[in-house]
Amino acid sequence: MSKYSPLADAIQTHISDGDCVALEGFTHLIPFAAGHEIIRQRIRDLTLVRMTPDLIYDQIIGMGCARKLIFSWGGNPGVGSLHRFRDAVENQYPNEIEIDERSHAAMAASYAAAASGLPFGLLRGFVGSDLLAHNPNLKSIDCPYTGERLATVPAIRPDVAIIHAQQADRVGNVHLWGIVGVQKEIALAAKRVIVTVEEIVDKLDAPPNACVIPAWVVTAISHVPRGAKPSYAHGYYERDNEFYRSWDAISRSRDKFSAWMNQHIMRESFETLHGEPML
Amino acid sequence: MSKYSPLADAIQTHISDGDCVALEGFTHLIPFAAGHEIIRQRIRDLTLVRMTPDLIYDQIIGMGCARKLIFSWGGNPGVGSLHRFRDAVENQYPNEIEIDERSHAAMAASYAAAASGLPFGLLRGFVGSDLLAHNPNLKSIDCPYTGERLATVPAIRPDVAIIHAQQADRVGNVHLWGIVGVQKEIALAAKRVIVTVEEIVDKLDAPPNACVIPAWVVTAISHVPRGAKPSYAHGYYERDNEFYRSWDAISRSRDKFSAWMNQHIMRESFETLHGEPML
Amino acid sequence: MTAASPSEIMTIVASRLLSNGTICFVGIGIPSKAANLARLTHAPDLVLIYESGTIGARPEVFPLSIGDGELATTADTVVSTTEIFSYWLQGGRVAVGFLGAAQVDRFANLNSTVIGNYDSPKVRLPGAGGAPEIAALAAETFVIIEHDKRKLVEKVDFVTSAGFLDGGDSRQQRGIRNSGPSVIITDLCCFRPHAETKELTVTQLHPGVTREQVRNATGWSVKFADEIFETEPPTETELDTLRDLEHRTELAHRGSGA
Amino acid sequence: MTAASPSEIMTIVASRLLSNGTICFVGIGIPSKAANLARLTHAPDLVLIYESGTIGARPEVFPLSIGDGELATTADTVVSTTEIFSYWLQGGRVAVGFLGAAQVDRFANLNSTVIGNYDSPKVRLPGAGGAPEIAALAAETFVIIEHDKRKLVEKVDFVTSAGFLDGGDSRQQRGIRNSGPSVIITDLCCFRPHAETKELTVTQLHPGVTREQVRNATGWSVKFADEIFETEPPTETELDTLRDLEHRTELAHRGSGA
Repeated sequence: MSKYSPLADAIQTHISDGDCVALEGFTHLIPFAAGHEIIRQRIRDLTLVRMTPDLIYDQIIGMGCARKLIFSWGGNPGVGSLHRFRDAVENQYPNEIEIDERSHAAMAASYAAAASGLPFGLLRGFVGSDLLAHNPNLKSIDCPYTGERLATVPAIRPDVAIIHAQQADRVGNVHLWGIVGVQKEIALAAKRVIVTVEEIVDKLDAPPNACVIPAWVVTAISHVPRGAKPSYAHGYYERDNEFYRSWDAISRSRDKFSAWMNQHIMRESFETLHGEPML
Repeated sequence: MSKYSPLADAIQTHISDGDCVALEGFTHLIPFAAGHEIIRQRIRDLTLVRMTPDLIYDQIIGMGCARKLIFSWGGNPGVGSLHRFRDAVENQYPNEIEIDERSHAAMAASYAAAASGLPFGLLRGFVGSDLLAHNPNLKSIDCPYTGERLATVPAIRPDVAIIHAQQADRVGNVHLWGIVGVQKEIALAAKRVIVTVEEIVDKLDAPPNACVIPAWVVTAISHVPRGAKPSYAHGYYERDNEFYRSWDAISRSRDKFSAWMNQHIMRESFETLHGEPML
Repeated sequence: MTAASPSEIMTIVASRLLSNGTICFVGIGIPSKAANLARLTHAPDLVLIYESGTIGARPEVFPLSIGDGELATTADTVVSTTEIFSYWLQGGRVAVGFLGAAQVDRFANLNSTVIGNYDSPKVRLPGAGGAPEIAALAAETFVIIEHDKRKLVEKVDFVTSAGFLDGGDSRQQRGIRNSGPSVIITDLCCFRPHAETKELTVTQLHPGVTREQVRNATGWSVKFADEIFETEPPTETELDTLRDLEHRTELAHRGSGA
Repeated sequence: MTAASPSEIMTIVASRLLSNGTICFVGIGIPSKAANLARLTHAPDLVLIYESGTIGARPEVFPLSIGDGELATTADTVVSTTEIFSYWLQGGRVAVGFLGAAQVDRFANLNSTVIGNYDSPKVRLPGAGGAPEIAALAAETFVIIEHDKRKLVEKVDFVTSAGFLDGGDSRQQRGIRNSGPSVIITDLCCFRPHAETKELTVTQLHPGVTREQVRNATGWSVKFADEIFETEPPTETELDTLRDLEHRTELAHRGSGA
């Protein structure tokens, strides 16, 4: 009953052109290796979902794999813009990209609603914001008790969620810790769940109320040490802030971006850049 | 800025006749000592809130402190009825008690809504149940996206929440673990929060994603070792199942109950019964 | 070894219905006994979820309460009660909800609220707990109850958890999306809902039990399926495991009061 | 020690506005700098909440991202992002929301979404993130922004987070319940909303800054309050602490890429 497989197999088996895919991670534990595999497999027409699309989404978008983005903040944290994302939105390059833009609170509510089997999430959200005028998905309802008007967002139920975690046991029970973001929510919101992990352990030594995702929720799991590089894995390695800074110059020009992607992601392996090889 | 005070002072200062009070705990960490203090101080006309009112609510109700109960399951777990609760509902003894009855899922949604600053909680709840006909608080709304009918419950925002935890540091940051029930939710739902703790430590050694309630959420805190007896405190002492069993006979007769309460709670201290004295 | 009691047979029959790997939301009492017996016999990878928030609990003894420390210590993870109902039960993760009740009626509606009138009850029962949502949100539910005329009634005094309501498609009509109770296990027999009318119909009799016995102990004019199976007698392993568990539980619960 | 730069003064002035014990929801960048400076000078018990879920973070260096490991390691507790927005921000636990933006307008509306038209933007900015709800749900908000004509504009291209909308009581009319932006801190001055019109009005000038300078750098015809305070110059402690922090941050971030 092992759910372990090589990452390339997991991506190939469980993601198809046109799927709605969420690679989540709030700065921490971002599943870069899995994103690169999506790019290498030239999967197309993806609807990408994420609260904080960052470099890996910039790469996926820049390589022409996405047709739509559902998100709340798309930037290079602490550095600035995502130039490939901007090029897609501002100049439809390499292709037009449709956007469904929400706030963080609204995205979190969308995920939690889906994880909870509800068609929508309820919040005190984006009152007075122009987001409302530009996103027909953002609606409101009246409280049946107080009559107050409250905001609603539709649940997001991706075809596939991909998360990276620190540890899993041999059965595939997954344990992550530190900044856990919305990873549990997206795993429970999605139809299929792919997990990459830093380390396989004989027994999870998780504290009683830790963020644990049981093996029976996981569709496929791959052992990918450093799979979150250049983001970080709490307890394993730190965030490669230098790389995030250098991305600004790499991604600013279409040609430089293409060359870099060809060299580091398409031809050679990303791991040459970021340390020890993946298993 | 210490928020520590003797339990009797905390109860006297923060609870008044007529208040809405929730002493929460899902079998684990039930704040018995605080409940006994409420009884000893002869506080009256309380609206009691709890998912699983058990022996301590049987005692509070039996001693005539409550005028209303908001709940979802009132029994002696694994043993049977709460006889004082039954006597109040069936025979209005020692006084009439109004009830607002929900399901567990609905109670949890009510707490989470209040903790989230929302006027109501949303769930797929109690469809087809006669609870709907007997509780005008249970309503429904239409999903603005799918048109589905979904259940709603009003938020519960008690005047006071009381919880028991394993540890707090000297500032009053609280850490509980094991079966954490709805304790974080009720602490964040209530206007005031009283915490009793097993142990005061110099530094909480809580795992990063543990159930921690920051000191600035807590109104008053008291050091009460064994304050959850005869329920249990994971890592400190086990549930006194024998006592739960013996309660059936004690509580079945009004006279026996009165005598027992007078002897163990009103006159002597409960601690004579359950071990080492409280500080 | 003494012969299996009716209550032991009921627990064993219930345990057999849980196949390995099933995600099962377990009520306290006999459902919990049956589920743990299954886990310790033919279904080692049965996943037990208790409403106290314990996921993947593997207790060594039967818990007395739904929140015993034993459940937390042996679980894969323990989440808040809020989360267990929202993300796990309502989120559609549960294959089988396993419930008890004070009354079950002809259409598998469950009562755990009151005997008599709600506003002036003859007996005030503990109440709904998690049952209404377990009944509506697990893919299917199993119900276990002692066979007694006062418990298996024509119509429950109060519908705490919806079964097939008035029968036929009335459950679907009310917007409940799962398939509902698929079997009622008693100490005499098993009932299953009739495919169309949804009336509970005896499909299986435990060893030595007669139709007459079932008729006399049931509060409505009970129907029998065309083909009635006879329950396989408990195996030695089943009975041993159950009694062992009961014995360990006895010792553990006696000890913990010190 | 070299004199304080305008940017340093801005950060220091912002830090002074945070009193000890305040619960502050902090945006990344200068808000985070100012909040940590406050914590390390006059407000040791300032509680910092970041939207990544860290509550009570006490970073030794400025985080580059809102989810740096430093925040998790030093926090009292780390909760899910879902929980930080529902139980903590929306639950009404936050006294001060501390925000930056790409544009602020005369009525303190914030834009962090687009420059130009939403559907065919000149510049696509990162987007709302947590800002709309921080602005609406913290008891009050402080905004920090570099003083520049393109940033302090008559009307923002896009209202990402509502300030006082069209001024007057239009914010309340829209059902927003908190008091809104109470101060805008720039590297030249501080604006506060006029009591009635809610137009941002200069109430405080930093050392050596003239009204002319402010007028020239502001995208609307700026008003000055009847009484204008002059900002106290940075103390040596403030400046030392800030530069120390910057230095430690520089070293730490350079190191971590190895």
